Amino acid sequence: MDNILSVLVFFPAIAGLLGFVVDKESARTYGITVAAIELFLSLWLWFSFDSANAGMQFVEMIPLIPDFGVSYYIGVDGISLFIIIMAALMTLIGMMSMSITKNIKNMIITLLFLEMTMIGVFVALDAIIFYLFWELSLVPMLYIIGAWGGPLRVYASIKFFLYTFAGSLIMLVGMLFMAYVYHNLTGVWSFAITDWYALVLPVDYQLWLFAAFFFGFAIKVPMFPFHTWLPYAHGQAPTIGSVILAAVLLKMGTYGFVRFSLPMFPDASVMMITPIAVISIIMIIYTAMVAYAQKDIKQVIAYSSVSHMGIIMLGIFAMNAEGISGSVFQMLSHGIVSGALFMLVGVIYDRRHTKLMSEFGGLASVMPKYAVIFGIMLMAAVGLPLTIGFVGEFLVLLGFYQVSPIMTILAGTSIIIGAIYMLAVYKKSFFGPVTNEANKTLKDLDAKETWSLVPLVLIVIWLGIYPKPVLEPIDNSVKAMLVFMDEKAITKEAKDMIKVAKSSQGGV
Amino acid sequence: MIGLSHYLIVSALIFSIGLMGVLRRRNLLMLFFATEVMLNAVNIAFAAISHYYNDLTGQMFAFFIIAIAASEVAVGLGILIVLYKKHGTLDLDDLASMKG
Amino acid sequence: MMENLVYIALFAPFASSLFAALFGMSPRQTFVGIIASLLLFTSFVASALLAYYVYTTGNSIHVTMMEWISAGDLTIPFGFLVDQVSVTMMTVVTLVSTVVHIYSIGYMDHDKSFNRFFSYLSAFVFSMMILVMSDNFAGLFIGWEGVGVCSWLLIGFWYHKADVTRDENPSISPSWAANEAFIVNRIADLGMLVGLFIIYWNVGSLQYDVVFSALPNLSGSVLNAAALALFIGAMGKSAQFPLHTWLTDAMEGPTPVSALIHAATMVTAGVFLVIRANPIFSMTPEVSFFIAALGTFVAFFAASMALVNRDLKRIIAFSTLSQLGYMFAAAGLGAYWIALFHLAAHAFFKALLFLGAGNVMHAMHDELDIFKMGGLKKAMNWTYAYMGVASLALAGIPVFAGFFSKDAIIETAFNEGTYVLWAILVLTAGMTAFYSFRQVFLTFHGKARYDESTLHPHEMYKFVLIAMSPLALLAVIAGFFMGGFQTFVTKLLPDYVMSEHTHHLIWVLTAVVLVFAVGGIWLAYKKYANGLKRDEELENSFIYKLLANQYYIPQFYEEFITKPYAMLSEKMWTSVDMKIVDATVDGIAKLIYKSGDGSRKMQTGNLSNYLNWMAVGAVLLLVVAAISAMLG
Amino acid sequence: MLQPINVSLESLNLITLAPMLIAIAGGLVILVLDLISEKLHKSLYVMLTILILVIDFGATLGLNVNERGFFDVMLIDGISIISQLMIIVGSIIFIPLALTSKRFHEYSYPEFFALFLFMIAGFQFMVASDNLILIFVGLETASLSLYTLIALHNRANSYEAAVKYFTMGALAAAFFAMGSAVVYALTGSVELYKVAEVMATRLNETGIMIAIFGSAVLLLVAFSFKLSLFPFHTWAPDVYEGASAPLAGYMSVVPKIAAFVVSIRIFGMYIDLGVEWVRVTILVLAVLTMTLANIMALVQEDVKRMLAYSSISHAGFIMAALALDTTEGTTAIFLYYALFMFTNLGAFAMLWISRHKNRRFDKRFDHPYEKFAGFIHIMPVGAVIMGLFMLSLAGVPPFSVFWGKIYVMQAAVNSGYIWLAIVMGLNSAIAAYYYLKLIVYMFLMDPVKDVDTIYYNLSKPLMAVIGMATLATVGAIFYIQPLISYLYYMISASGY
Repeated sequence: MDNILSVLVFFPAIAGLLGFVVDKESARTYGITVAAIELFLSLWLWFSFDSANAGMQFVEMIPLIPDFGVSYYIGVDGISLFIIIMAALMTLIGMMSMSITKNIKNMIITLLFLEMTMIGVFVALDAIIFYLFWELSLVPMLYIIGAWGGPLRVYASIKFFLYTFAGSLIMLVGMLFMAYVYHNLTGVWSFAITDWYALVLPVDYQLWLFAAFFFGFAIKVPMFPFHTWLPYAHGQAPTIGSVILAAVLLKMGTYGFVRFSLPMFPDASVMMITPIAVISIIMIIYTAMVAYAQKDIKQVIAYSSVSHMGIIMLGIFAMNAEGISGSVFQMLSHGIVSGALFMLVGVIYDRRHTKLMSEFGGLASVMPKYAVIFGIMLMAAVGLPLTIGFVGEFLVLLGFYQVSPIMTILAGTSIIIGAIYMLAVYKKSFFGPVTNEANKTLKDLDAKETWSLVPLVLIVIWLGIYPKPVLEPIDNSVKAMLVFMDEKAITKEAKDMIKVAKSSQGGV
Repeated sequence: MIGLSHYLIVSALIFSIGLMGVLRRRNLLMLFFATEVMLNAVNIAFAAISHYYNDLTGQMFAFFIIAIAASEVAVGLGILIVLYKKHGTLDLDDLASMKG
Repeated sequence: MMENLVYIALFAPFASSLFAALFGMSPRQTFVGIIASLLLFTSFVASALLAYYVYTTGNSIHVTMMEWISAGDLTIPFGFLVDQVSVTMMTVVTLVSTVVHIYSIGYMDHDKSFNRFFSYLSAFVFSMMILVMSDNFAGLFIGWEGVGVCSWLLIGFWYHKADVTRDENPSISPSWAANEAFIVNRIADLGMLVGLFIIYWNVGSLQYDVVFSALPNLSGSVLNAAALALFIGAMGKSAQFPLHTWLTDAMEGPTPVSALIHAATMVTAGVFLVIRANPIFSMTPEVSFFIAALGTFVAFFAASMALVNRDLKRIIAFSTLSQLGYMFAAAGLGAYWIALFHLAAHAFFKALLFLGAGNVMHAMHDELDIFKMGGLKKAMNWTYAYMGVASLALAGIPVFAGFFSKDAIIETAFNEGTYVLWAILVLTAGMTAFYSFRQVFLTFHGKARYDESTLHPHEMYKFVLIAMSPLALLAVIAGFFMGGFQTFVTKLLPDYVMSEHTHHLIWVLTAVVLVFAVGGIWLAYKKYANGLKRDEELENSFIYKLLANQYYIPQFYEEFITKPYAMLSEKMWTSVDMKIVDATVDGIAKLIYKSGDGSRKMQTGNLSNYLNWMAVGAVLLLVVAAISAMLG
Repeated sequence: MLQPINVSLESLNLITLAPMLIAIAGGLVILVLDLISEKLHKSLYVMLTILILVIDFGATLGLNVNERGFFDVMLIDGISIISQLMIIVGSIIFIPLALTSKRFHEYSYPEFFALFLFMIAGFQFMVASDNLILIFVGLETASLSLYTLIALHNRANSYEAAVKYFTMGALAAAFFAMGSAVVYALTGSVELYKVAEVMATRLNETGIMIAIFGSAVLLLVAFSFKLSLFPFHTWAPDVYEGASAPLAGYMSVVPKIAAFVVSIRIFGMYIDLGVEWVRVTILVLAVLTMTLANIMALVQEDVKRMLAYSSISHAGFIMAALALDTTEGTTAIFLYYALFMFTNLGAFAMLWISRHKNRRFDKRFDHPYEKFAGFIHIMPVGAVIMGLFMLSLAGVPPFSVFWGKIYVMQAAVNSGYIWLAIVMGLNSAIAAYYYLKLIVYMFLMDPVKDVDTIYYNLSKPLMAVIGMATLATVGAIFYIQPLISYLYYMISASGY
């Protein structure tokens, strides 16, 4: 089954269309079934994926607009493989744990379309197709936030949409310019990323293009100072929205840096290391402090994801296999962990209809199971060894140390301040006596919630103890990319900066 | 002796006069006449130029302009009449129900 | 065969933890405790056998379970190394923990979270085993963080207690103390991580053997940096100044925890790290001397605070701190094996001391103020004996374990010619003797200072007392194995022998220390042996208050770190993030919207305005055209 | 004595006139039918018109590229053919919108359809000639009919709209005439290809530039009015609001196509002659237009008015492409309109459905945003379709207008106008807001009142039209390739 990727992309969409027919009562079951099949397909993809091969696999190529160089061109490599699987997983788990009852059918259909766009972004190898799914993913999210969100939902959703939309339009100009340059040099129109890889650009072009793409990605990540849409989006979105947003949508930005910026503009990327590292460190420290000041658990986690995305950004620009593989892995870990944390917040929100820490306290006595799972996720979030959170964070910091010890130490403070706000949350809401009457009678996790959370716990621990099956394919592709970047780089600084791992195989 | 340039200047003057009319007039009917004035200014120019080049295109154009001017008046007046029926005035300052 | 022993020793505690966790949310079941203890005992037996094997054959066991992380050129396996050093630690750890497990069955019998407690406790032992057994720095770091989390869980074990003010309870609440401990340790862990990074990027591996064999080709600066970074890590776990405040607050945890984690094992991890990485430290004399100096300082500093403290457990905590100082002093001066020996000996008698304290609390219904005790001797003479023995050992009275180990450290200080350190250490020895016996006398001698009508102290369960006996025994006799121990561990660690000159003076030195020790005890006896005589003007003296308030260091941290951090965060959010960053974004949006409102005014709906616009536009264009035509 | 003039029919090559003649004849036929018998139902006229247009379409399709005819005033080159085809297609989509379930009286007059056909003929003349006289005649024929059509929508606002449009149109006509006079004075000819030749020879005479610029400006003013470029756009919002929704949609597309073709011919000529100044001026106007129209659309309360402004801004977008004067640029113009036509007409048709005969939503507006609040609950399919149109207009891929957008931007980038591409990008970002606003109302809010008016006019033909528009909008990605290659071929064939 070589066209499994197309199946992966369009199966949810078709299911979504058919979903209109399904009766309201059974819509939820329908959605879960579809998502489960999708997950199974993605796992099958993993199963039939050749980990040793660093290049693109399951490639499909159908010309759409030859005159304009646009083609339906998709494929997957170690870097994108697991993000796809995670997208499928989080959609399924999100649906399972979903507590929404208000027009559930629309929600299911929306989610299925969203799933299509998410997977589409990560398999796309043609810039226009990438952009297509990238933009489309905004629409369902807009609807989810806007239709099921909190009091400020309209403001939040529009802000989310316009902010990202504006950024990506600049990116679009970059893409068009890239195509133009490609046309000038080769006389052919092409938006295929792999074609673009082959292009060796003069440094000033690289810088401009890097900047153009930067806007699109940075706003999505979101990097400081473009991050302010995120707290609103998370604050207003329903649980499921936050889960998908944090777990998958944010990763599009960082993925974009790995997929586009690095291999296409190696020299520019190297020049940009310091500015980006500085921004990332601001993200890490500043947002962590802001998170500590929050009164609302969900906001804490929202800001904490900005902080964690800072770590990921840092790793990407470490320019060595340790760092980049680390941050790709960290994307997965953050996806799972923050997703789980948002679900956990959702659990308590369903019970008490508030997210303010001051309302809680002593939950550990009332809801032990809940406290345990929250505790585990929290420890994963602060990067405790033998949880998924440690591997990525450790590799990223390790990798970036080679670039700049000082900056690494600054970024490393995340393990301290991260612990500060996370433990503060835990202490305020789970420890101490149960003061609030309303909390005395809370029920612990019910079956639905348990079954949707336990798998995540297992993954968190499994990948913490034995990350190899995931890390290896990632690492192979990353090493290959570095080799390729190193060959492609033209400036001396870049050649020095880009560290090819001794254990690398050939280029892309 | 009077050369092309004089004619052109005259036509330019009449044209500007017509333009001023269009700008200043408040009554729609007057406004239409102003546009007619402008068109006729153009006619003068065309006639003069075609004589200068002794080539008939200009005059042809002039004739067409006259025809079009006529039909414009026809249509215009028609519209004005229904408008007057509805509004009972032709003052264009009362004609601002749609704005913004 | 031996490999299986390694795995048994390592995973028995893990199994125990999981087993207990199964019943984590169900009410207390004694058998959970029993099975946990049995599994721990298994682990101990395995470690002992390994120790015997290593002792007899002299070669070490190295097993690699599986690959953990491998990215780029970095490869980290789960590898375990059983050599003289680690096996010593394993034996000590498992022995003490077995005792503590059994003890806890008795001590925690009224606690509803009995099962949960055992699961945490065993989990801690597991992490500790990883820490000591790992064959690479990353593995060590796993254990390092693992024990951190377990101590977080165990300090905060009674999480349901509410926060109170510092004056009511210096460590605001269990959960507060737990978080403090975790965060402070995190600070140090960053240092440790940096150490790892330095090593990796200069050596290309984190395996002990690879790293140590590669050391000679490294520059001095790199070595210093690595050593310093690692030591910062050690400072956190071993609560060295200025990261020491968490240890005394950690006393909020159940007493067995204090005995196991905050006396015998975890806090010594820092010392262990220095010993484990001795090749690095022995190549960096400056850092080593800094370690020794800091150790000495902490020894004195902690002892000074212990002098006046009234809290039974805190006094012991301070003494732990002080003894850790001794160990670092030894390690810093290059006497690694002595440090390790003192570590072991200290583990025994300090655990014993804590467990004894636990008995007292049990008897006094969690009363901790020694000023409100007294005369417990008749009620609980076993405990009295135990604590007496432990205190004698701690004070370094001959034949008891502490005498040999501590004396050796003090001699080392003399031998190295660092007479200042020597002087301080000797003085500290005296103070140690004083405060430990002050505590003993105030607790057991004199007449009762508590309300005898309501409170009837009773001895701890028999089986608990029996369980404590091995520690007592070792506290007495451990010292006699010093010679054997030396020959055993120096197969791996650099040997350290006193110079001729010191050797001649050995009796003098010992005598001096003894004088101080006995002096301390005698002073304590005079002041407290028969009842407590409060001395107001002493207690109000500045120095007394200073000591009683731990030099106001916690308050200092509170005022100058915690509060400012919270305030700054608040500002960052309300002022910067909301008022600047976000406001800018919305501002741009508003600006565009406003400009729309402005420009829609041109759409007056009045035809003549429209015509004017058109004419103006046309004229304007004509003018521009004319001008630009002029300019050509 | 005079020479007998003999002109052979072959040389006349009357076939080039066929399309217009068909339209005109069709119009007459309809009038005659009306004379023969009163009380004919509008559906008859509609179908008749469609048939005539179909024949017209066929005739146009039959023309072969690059022919001249009828004393060489007719010019049948690539762009005249594709523009005629687009005009006819647009009209074919538009006319069935007359078949609403409720009776709107303008459609019961046969004159409406006759005028409509005459107008089309006028547009066809405009695009099928490079003779300023014929262009002028065509322009006026079309405009005059258009004014009448607007006025026919029997309402105070529509009269006001007609008058405004008419008056300004008359002024624009005067400018056009003056412009052509200047051109004629300069070159002694009104046939663009001759004009180009002569001008090329006189370019470096001293002081000639001022005249050239002058002629350019006068013509530019005239067409800026037609294309509603700032500051000559002021009529557009009011006229769109006053006209019936479908006619507004129609006006936002078909007349503009015609005007663009003429502009391509005229201003393309100037730019080819190397009069950079014209290019710059047009670019400035274009940027001003797209930006100002955008920010004004932001603050509208009425969807129809918002769409009016948005069409203005789109026109600005395309004008920029014209200024590039490259084959891609010209292709972009037609591609953009081909795609924009369906979406925009669809959007206006959705408004048309919700237009109530006598009950207005409030005293000022017919289609304020509030009217569409909670549309999703009233008519889910309708809401989704409208949402698709909005997304398409906002330039969200893969819907039709997006492809037009990137093609325009690509054209800009290719000719080195990166800044222009970025301006376009930012403008689309701003534009997204007001399209989104409608989506938000439709999907995220609850119905307010008059929920029944929202599908008041719905009828099978309208459904059909909207269905077609939807298909064209959603399925764009599949027919872009043939469309582009056809347009590109035609345009490069006619040397633009």
